[in-house]
Amino acid sequence: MSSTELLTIIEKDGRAAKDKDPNLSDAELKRLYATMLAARIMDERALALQRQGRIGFYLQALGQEASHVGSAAALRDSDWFFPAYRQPGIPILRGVSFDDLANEWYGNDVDTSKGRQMPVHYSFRSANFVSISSPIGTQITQAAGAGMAARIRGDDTVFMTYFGDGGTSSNDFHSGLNFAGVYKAPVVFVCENNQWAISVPLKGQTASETIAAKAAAYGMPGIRVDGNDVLAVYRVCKEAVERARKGDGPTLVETVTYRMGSHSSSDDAARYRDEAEWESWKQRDPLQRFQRYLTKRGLWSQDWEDERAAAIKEELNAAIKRAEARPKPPLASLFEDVFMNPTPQLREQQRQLESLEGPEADDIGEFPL
Amino acid sequence: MSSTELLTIIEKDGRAAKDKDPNLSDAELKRLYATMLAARIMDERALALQRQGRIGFYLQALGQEASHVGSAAALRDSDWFFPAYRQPGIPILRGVSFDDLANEWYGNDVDTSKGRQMPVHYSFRSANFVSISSPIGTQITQAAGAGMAARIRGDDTVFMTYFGDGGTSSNDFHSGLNFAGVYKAPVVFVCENNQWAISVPLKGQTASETIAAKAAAYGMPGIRVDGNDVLAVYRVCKEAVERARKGDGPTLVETVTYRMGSHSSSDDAARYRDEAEWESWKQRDPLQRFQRYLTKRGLWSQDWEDERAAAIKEELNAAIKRAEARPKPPLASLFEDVFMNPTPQLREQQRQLESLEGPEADDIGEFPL
Amino acid sequence: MAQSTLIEAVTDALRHEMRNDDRVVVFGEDVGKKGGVFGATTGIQEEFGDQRCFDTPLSECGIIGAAVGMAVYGIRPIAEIQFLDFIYPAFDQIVSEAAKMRYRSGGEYTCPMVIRTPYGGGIRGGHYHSQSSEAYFCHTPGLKVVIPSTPADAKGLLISSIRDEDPVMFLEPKRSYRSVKGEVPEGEHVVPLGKGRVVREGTDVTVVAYGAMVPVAEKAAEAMQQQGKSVEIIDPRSLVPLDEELILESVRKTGRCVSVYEAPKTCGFGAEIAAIVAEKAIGHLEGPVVRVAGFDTPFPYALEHLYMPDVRRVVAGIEKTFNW
Amino acid sequence: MAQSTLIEAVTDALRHEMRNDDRVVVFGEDVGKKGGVFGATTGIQEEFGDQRCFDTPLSECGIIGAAVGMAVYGIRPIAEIQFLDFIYPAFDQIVSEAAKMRYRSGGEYTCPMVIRTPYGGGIRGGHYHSQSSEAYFCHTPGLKVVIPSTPADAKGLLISSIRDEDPVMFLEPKRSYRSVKGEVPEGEHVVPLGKGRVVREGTDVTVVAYGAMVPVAEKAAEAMQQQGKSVEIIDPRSLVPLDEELILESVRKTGRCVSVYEAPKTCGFGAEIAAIVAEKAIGHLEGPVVRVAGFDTPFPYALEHLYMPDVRRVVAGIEKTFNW
Ligand SMILES: Cc1ncc(C[n+]2csc(CCOP(=O)(O)OP(=O)(O)O)c2C)c(N)n1
Ligand SMILES: Cc1ncc(C[n+]2csc(CCOP(=O)(O)OP(=O)(O)O)c2C)c(N)n1
Ligand SMILES: [Mg+2]
Ligand SMILES: [Mg+2]
Repeated sequence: MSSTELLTIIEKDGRAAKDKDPNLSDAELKRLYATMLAARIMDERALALQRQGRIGFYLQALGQEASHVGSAAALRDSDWFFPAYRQPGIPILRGVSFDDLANEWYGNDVDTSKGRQMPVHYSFRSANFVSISSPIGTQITQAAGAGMAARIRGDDTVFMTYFGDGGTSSNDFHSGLNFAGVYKAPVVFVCENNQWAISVPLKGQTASETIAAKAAAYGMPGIRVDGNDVLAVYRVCKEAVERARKGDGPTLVETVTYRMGSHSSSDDAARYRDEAEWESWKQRDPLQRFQRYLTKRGLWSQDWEDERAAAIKEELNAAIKRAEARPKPPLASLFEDVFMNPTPQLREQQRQLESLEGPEADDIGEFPL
Repeated sequence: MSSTELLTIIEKDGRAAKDKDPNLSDAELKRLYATMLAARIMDERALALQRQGRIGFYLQALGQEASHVGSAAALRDSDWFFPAYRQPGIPILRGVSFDDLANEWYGNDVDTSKGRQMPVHYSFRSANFVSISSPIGTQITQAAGAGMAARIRGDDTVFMTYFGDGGTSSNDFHSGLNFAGVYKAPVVFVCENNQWAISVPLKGQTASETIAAKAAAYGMPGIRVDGNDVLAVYRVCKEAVERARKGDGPTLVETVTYRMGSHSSSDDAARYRDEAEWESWKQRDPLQRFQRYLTKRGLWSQDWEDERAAAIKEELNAAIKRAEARPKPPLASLFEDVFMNPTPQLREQQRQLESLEGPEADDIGEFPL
Repeated sequence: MAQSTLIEAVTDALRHEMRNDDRVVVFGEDVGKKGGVFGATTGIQEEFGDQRCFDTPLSECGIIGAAVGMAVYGIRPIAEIQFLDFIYPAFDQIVSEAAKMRYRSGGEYTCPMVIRTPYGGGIRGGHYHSQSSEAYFCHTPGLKVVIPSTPADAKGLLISSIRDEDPVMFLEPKRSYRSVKGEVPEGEHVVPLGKGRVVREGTDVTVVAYGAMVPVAEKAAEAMQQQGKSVEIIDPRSLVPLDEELILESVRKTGRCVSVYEAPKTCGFGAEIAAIVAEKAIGHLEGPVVRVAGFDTPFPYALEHLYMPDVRRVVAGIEKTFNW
Repeated sequence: MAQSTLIEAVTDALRHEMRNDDRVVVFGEDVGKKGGVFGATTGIQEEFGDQRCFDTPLSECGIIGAAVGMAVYGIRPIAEIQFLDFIYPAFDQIVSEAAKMRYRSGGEYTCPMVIRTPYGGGIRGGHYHSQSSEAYFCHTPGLKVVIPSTPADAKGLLISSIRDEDPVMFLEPKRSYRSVKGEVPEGEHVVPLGKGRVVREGTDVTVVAYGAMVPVAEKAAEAMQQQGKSVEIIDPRSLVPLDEELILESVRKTGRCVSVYEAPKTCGFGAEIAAIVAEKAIGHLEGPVVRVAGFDTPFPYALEHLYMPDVRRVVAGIEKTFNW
């Protein structure tokens, strides 16, 4: 494994080289697949909700399921995530319910983040899944800092942070990796290189030969892995996590993958992207690839998939129904959580708002991005 | 030349390997030496002025003369500098007078930057030497942008920007090199790695094996050169400049050198730095090294040096005397150059200030850094 | 004169100046083939090529740092920042560099550049696609801050901004991009920076509003009309330089002043309006100087409609200047 | 009680809290062996070791980003930024992350941290070692902003800030570091955030000043005393949360208000003071609400003494509230 070669484990036909296979248990393999499947189904469903005008916005992870599920599976439950917005499989893997996910899309009164953020910007304390931010890259330095804190405290938590190829251009990528390198922070930096940052292709993002090559600038290993191969991603990340936990410092992992959808529900990739490129990646679908491996091991059948898919859909639809039926957060919630305790100014502003009569404004427009 | 090896040309005894020597003319060699000498004398004199309380602050470049004079000499006069604060030899090389330099220290009425900045933050339009900023690193993206502009305009200007080892941690280092890499901007990025950022040693700055190694992250060559060897620096930079001018893009040059003085007139390196380290670098003084080479070529003698030094001191002292005798800038200058034309608000503020009677405040304190 | 939307007027101004001056270049994230996430640069790369209109890496620090270098070297950069909320990685280059270049170099180096960026709420953008932080820039000497509220002003002010010899923050009210339409003069159309506009004349109270708050103020004025109160609305159009005299004249006439802005109330631009009025028109005031603003909270998503100043809040603010 | 300088009081507070709570860590550029460029962390690394007091690479973005991550994870970071002028590379982490973490996560994640930084002029630091940009932070919901003017307050407010559950910008008036001395209680000493201090009682005019402007205001008050005018001085101590009532009570009593601050006038914190007074004490005002501030220019070097509000400018400002 190096910063220029690409590690692949599952071959086209589903075979895996013995010396490379991470040898996960049957149950673990099925759990990974089921998580990837759930993420895909949820993504599809949520985009449909957006198209129907039932939720305001959505960001799919179509095609990147192996990349984030495979990496996340390398952690213990006590380890932490500093995620970006394209890892829906992680909360699912960590047992977050569809209710909690759907509540966030609707920004309703039981949303864990109280309707403060756009859809897909989850916060799940129960899963050590830190609140997602929109500004690109900010989670990267935070993960480095949390890793420094764990070392100071002397605990053995490992931190995994996610960002895209675009994110490598951010200020925080540079500072985050630099700090982690200097302090040997127990962090795995996962760059999901899906080739595009909205409409900007990788070669417009950096002249670096690979993303993994950037690790040298920070004195840490940089590993390039086939991001559509869940076992390869798992294996590389598992090694990085172990290194981190032992105190040997951070790793940059580049998962080479592809954004199969548009950037978001507001974007139309057809305006700037080549159909042929998409087609070629379509052949490398991470679920199909994993299916072939599981089939070879006798762990996958169409029936099993259909049954799982049906169960997921049912659960999900029920959750959506419940989420949709809930009201918006109460007016008072607007003024909560600015600080632990509201200031006199906030209390006054709340009172003023509460004292108003007449209809509330309703001419809020649509989000284009 | 590579990003981990160190190019040296002048050997300890003053010899230079034929295949490496850039073969500068006698006149050019003497000009380089004289510039380094002038920079050193000026630095010493200015620090003394600060110690005498005659100027408020000073930043020396002691020990780094070869690094910045050698690199700057690789440019044409029409090329531009985006400098940091530790390259006093560059304005001297470009023919800026001691008067202009001293006027800046005093912030007097004929200072090119009108007394707006602390000593050593020069701006010399006449020398294509862009106004020095205090915030570390900001010049780096600007140089990249200027390089992009030259390409857009289709001219062949080359840009050289300087920063320290500490500067490589800045946001602008990352963005500047990334942009230059993507757009093949004609920029030479010179990192004067003097081993310290105030009290922070290089290993506290980055875990990268070398600074030059960081170039890979941006798809550009990174060259490591003995920064106390003026010919090696010149040669490496000359090649980088030529590559840039041809349209082949940017280069990161790491000049390995040492900050022989304290960080600034406010700092005392003895509080955090090892005497032995300093001693070992003292043996590698760039002027002495160059002297030995020049002596071998019959271009240096103690008499010549003494004569040059005396002339420089005389000129310098006269300039200091003139600068010191000049008044502060007029009150009106406070309100100039905020915009091309003052706003009504600025005019009003100026009138208010002018209307005041009584003594001006005089309890401004001392600068500690 | 053609009817156009505010965003079409922006594109029109860009095209006009790029034809007019070949030093003008446009860049930012996704401004090329995609034409920007809101479409403001639609067709620009096609017409002017990818040397004069190009995409950048995802670094606002790089975008603005490069723009400063370009401006110093002598071309005319127009940098698009995708959302004002994402400008902060570039904040150092804006406040420490662009704003101070002319001053710190004694006028030897200058920084004529435009930073265009959509700002403000009203499009369900939530926490990070809705902010109004114009006050940060107004508090930074060396920056001009321009905010149009109509298509004609968008064109005329943007053209002036591009021709200006100093850095200009050109903030575009994204809520108005397509919702506000109007006549826009074709070809050359210049609206000078530093001159406000009387949106509506009135005699009883002055409302100062800009950007997407102008239409809200207008509706509130109509509501007040029905209560028999005559509202004068002033749109300063550029916050820096500010047309203080226009505001003061109006307040001296009406005796009352309300400012309306979307940003958090504390230290927002409305505080500046209030401070000017309280210093220079104190003898004319007949009621409290009122601010109707965003709350001192981060921007919410689900309750955006409660956060943004709306007609009922502006009306309540105006009423307060009468009944106190 | 011992006499100490303001900067000694800062060190005292750090030491006290680091002894008190082993989650507290201190870091920044040159804070370790060197003890900070002003010496505020002198002896801290020696006492607490280099795990709890350490130097960082030269990246404010990294310093604050790491601090946010630490705070979220559960330790108590105190980040030193060498000069407020150099905080802007970290602006995104401050305004987009630290300030918004609690709100955007619905209270699931919090960010209790302190950013300590010297600010202001008066030490011949010129363009980039003198700025006062407190207003940027006051305008950012989610941040507390604290500025001490005496050694005792420096200690008591810093201890409160470290114990606070939210991010606090702790701005230290560097001009006062050694020039202002006073009694400082030993051991535990807490001054709550959000409570202002009456620096001097008076009946004719209220002056609101903070940081290094307090001593200037005091001298001006003495000068006014000789003209037979009695000046009340209020030091808010924390700008957010602001002790509005203390200021309003005073202005209702005196009928006049002057704010004094070093920052550029436009959109500075004095505008907020003026706006509050013009909204809530309008019926009591007997003269214009005046601001004495830095000019709307970048900070100069040679003419610093003219730029900074001084006694004659404060006196002129006060006089204006009487003669207009
Ligand atoms: C600082 C910042 N600038 C711009 C944006 C707008 N934006 C949102 S996503 C995106 C592209 C991100 O690309 P990448 O990092 O590759 O992640 P991907 O979407 O491909 O997963 C951009 C430019 C932002 N959110 N934050
Ligand atoms: C953004 C920023 N942070 C902090 C400082 C304070 N400071 C001035 S010089 C310096 C160290 C610079 O080290 P390096 O880049 O190696 O340059 P050198 O002084 O060694 O030439 C620091 C921290 C600054 N000027 N700007
Ligand atoms: Mg991407
Ligand atoms: Mg250095």
